[in-house]
Amino acid sequence: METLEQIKNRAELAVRGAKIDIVANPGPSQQSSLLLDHEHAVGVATFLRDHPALSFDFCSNVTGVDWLDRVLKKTAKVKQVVDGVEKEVDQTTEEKIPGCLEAVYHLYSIKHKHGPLIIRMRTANRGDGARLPSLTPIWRSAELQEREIFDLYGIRFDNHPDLRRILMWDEFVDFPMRKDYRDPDDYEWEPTPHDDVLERAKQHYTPRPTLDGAENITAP
Amino acid sequence: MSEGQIDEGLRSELQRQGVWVTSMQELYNWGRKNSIWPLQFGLACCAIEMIATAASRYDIARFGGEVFRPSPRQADLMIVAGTVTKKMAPQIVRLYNQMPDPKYVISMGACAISGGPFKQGYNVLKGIDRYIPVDVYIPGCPPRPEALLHAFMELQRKIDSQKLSGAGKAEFLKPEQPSEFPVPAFGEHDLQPPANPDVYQPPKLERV
Amino acid sequence: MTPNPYLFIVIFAGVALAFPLLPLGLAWLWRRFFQPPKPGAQKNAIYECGVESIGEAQIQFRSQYYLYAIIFLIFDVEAIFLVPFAVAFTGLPIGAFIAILVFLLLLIEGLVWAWGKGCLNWGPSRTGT
Amino acid sequence: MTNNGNDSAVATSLREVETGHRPVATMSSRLDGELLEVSMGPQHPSTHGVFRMNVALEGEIVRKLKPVFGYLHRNHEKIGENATYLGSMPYTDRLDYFCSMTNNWAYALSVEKLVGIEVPERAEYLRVILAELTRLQNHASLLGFLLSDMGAWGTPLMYAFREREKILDLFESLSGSRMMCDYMRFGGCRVDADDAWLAGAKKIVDRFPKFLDEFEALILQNEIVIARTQNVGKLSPELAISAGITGPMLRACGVNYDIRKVDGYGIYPRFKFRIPLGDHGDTYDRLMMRALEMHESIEILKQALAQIQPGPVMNPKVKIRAFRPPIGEAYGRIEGPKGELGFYLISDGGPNPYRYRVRPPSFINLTVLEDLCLGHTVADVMVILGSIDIVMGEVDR
Repeated sequence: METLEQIKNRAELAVRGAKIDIVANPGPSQQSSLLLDHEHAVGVATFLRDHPALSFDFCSNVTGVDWLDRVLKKTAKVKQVVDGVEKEVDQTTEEKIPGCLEAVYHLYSIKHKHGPLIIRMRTANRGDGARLPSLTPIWRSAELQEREIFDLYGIRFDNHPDLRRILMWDEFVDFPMRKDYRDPDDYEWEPTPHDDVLERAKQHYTPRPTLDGAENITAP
Repeated sequence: MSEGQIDEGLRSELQRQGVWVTSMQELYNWGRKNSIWPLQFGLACCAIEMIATAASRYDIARFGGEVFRPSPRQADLMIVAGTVTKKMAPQIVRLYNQMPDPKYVISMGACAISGGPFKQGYNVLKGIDRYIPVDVYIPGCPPRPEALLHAFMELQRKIDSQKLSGAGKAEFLKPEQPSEFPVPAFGEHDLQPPANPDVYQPPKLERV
Repeated sequence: MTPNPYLFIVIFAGVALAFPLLPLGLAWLWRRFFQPPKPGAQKNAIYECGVESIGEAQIQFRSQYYLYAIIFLIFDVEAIFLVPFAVAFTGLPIGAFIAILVFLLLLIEGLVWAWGKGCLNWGPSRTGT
Repeated sequence: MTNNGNDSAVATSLREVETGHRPVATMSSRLDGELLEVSMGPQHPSTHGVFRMNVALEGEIVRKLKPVFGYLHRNHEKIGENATYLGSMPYTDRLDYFCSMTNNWAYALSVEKLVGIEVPERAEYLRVILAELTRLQNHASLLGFLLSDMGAWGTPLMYAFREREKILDLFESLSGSRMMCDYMRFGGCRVDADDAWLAGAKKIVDRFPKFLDEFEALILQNEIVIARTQNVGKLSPELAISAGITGPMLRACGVNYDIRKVDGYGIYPRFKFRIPLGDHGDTYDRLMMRALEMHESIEILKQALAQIQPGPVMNPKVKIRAFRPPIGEAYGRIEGPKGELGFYLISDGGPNPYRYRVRPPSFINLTVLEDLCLGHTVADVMVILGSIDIVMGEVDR
């Protein structure tokens, strides 16, 4: 299989105006991926599938990832005049990185039997802008998996043949796999409640009656 | 000697002369206990252990329970084998309602008892006894086939002890026992209601 | 005194009547004394794999099945006509044999025509999409 | 009984989904009659668990089929993201609860790819032996279930489960539990197999062909099976590849794609075994794939049991307690009995994965269920579903 750069250049040549950049994978598995933009994603995907040398005809895995809004603290050495004396002061700059939802596709080629090519698409934001072009018209295997991403992450796929909830029931409203999802207060009697279960359980336990001073007897 | 109970001494005395004595209740319970028809109803991994119990090595037929009926109309035991999810709970309660009356529930496996390993799941019901009364609980994940057979014997003991008349008569014979349990509806965030109050009473605990 | 030849029919009818009525009577007695009936909306609802049944059952189904039923009915009635013939078959002259043959051949000819028209195929209907 | 439309039960009825607002009756007002809507629902004797299909029938012919999932959605991935890496290992047993060993291996393989861990020689051999034993008992059980879907209620299942019990005894004596083995660790296996166990495995493997021939004579030449499965649910190779079908179902269409040969993970390149390929892609070919793959698995087992050498079973350098993979992501996959089982892990350096994704073969193989079933009768739908071999723990995760 050619290297990622070659594939990137081929794709940008074939699809006019496609802005593809490489997302490096620092881990030892060396599986870096291509980040596609929304407008040309379908064009690039069709190219990847139809080009005889690449022919990625098998879309094995389609999944969603939820990146929360992150606050990046950077400390930089800045020269500052402090009461008349020139001194090195490290100044922390807070840089807010807006979160996004991401769809990751793992492509394989059954014809040439070569390895995973990973393409990703990121949504504008995590709110109502969570829209992505659907790749189901290109690879039929993405149909159920994109429905699952819509169900659990809330990414709406444009021109997906039948975008409905697949795992949760239809009347369910929120998207459970997001990092900021709070599941309902399923009060139940837990013998050893801990951290957030303890807070929620406290609302349901009756408060401990005030004892007659027995509470400050400590073990010998 | 409560009403309807045969004096054991008299019974053994008569038996020595070759006269067998039984009562309507003993005959009724003996017949039901040895031919329980389970509902064919597997949810998850415990269902495979239930099938293994019905297969040749552990053979549930020795206890009269090998006739697995697909339709609830002909079943009188529901083995809830596997994780009860919130999407499946209304269906289980509806099936339980549609079973004819002397019916029993075995809650097989940690998931059916209290959510088991999948307790933190948002779509997992923390135990089926929130909506329907359960007769026998089997811990284990999955419980071994022998555990299921033990539960079967436990259930047979329970059936044997049920009275036909008088004060302590069996639940299903009492007119005021509800004929069906409310089926929970799918709400926006959770099942509505999250539990059936008159079936599920968690012990009251003071804890700060 | 040889019993009246029709006595066995009376006994037969009596047993035939008692056989179903006895358990029904027992069930009725059981219902009255031990177990009060408790019908319920959910309990009597149509069972459809645990889900509330959507859609209606009495719909206009395919005509193939109606034709199938009619053909079965014809040959069922034909069998009834053959029974008296089969019982008294040995004592009958050749004429009766010819008559029953004509009767049989007529019906078989009808069957061949129906089979040719495809009324008997149960599988996917040729006219269907 | 009036049509109470879409009640609180699950999926919208087929009419709204499929025909927009046009009632179906007027759509085919000719002699054909209306479509009867049946839900072959969560509690059904032969849907292998809680799987529901909304079927629109014209008489007995299937006109529309919408699968409904989610009745066993146990939030495996959400729990995986809240648990440590090793904490998710016992959960992988409950994914496809027929083949816990191959699930463990897939998860261990992808974490080893994420972190870059070496696996000692003997552990690789044990992994191959256990994976092939799992494939044997999974295919035997599948043939048993498929036959009982066809109407031979229970009898073939008894044969298959008798053999499965022997293999489960091996798993139990090695890992301590019949079905939920939780046996493999990142960088090897939890406990070593002693010689008595290997001798027991060899005995089982030597006696398995006798059962296989008896089982095949029982079912494969049986004309009812042939009549019920040949050219029922035909799948074309192009649709199979495009729909991401993997495993025996893909090879039944004649596509030569077996991840043991393609990726050559573990030590599979050392063994000589063939890949059976079908040519019609119908249910009979899928049935034959399982039978032939059982023969191949026995070949692999014989070679592996002959070549296994004593040695360490666990890579000593791997930390158990504070196991924190470096930042990065990895996708590892194996050839499970049902198809390509993959795990996609994103690590942010913490003790638990940032994203934990399972690529379920039986869930994706169900993409083409409607295409296979259209035009067949209701009874064939069950046979087709049985031949796809789904396990709900893996479908709904």
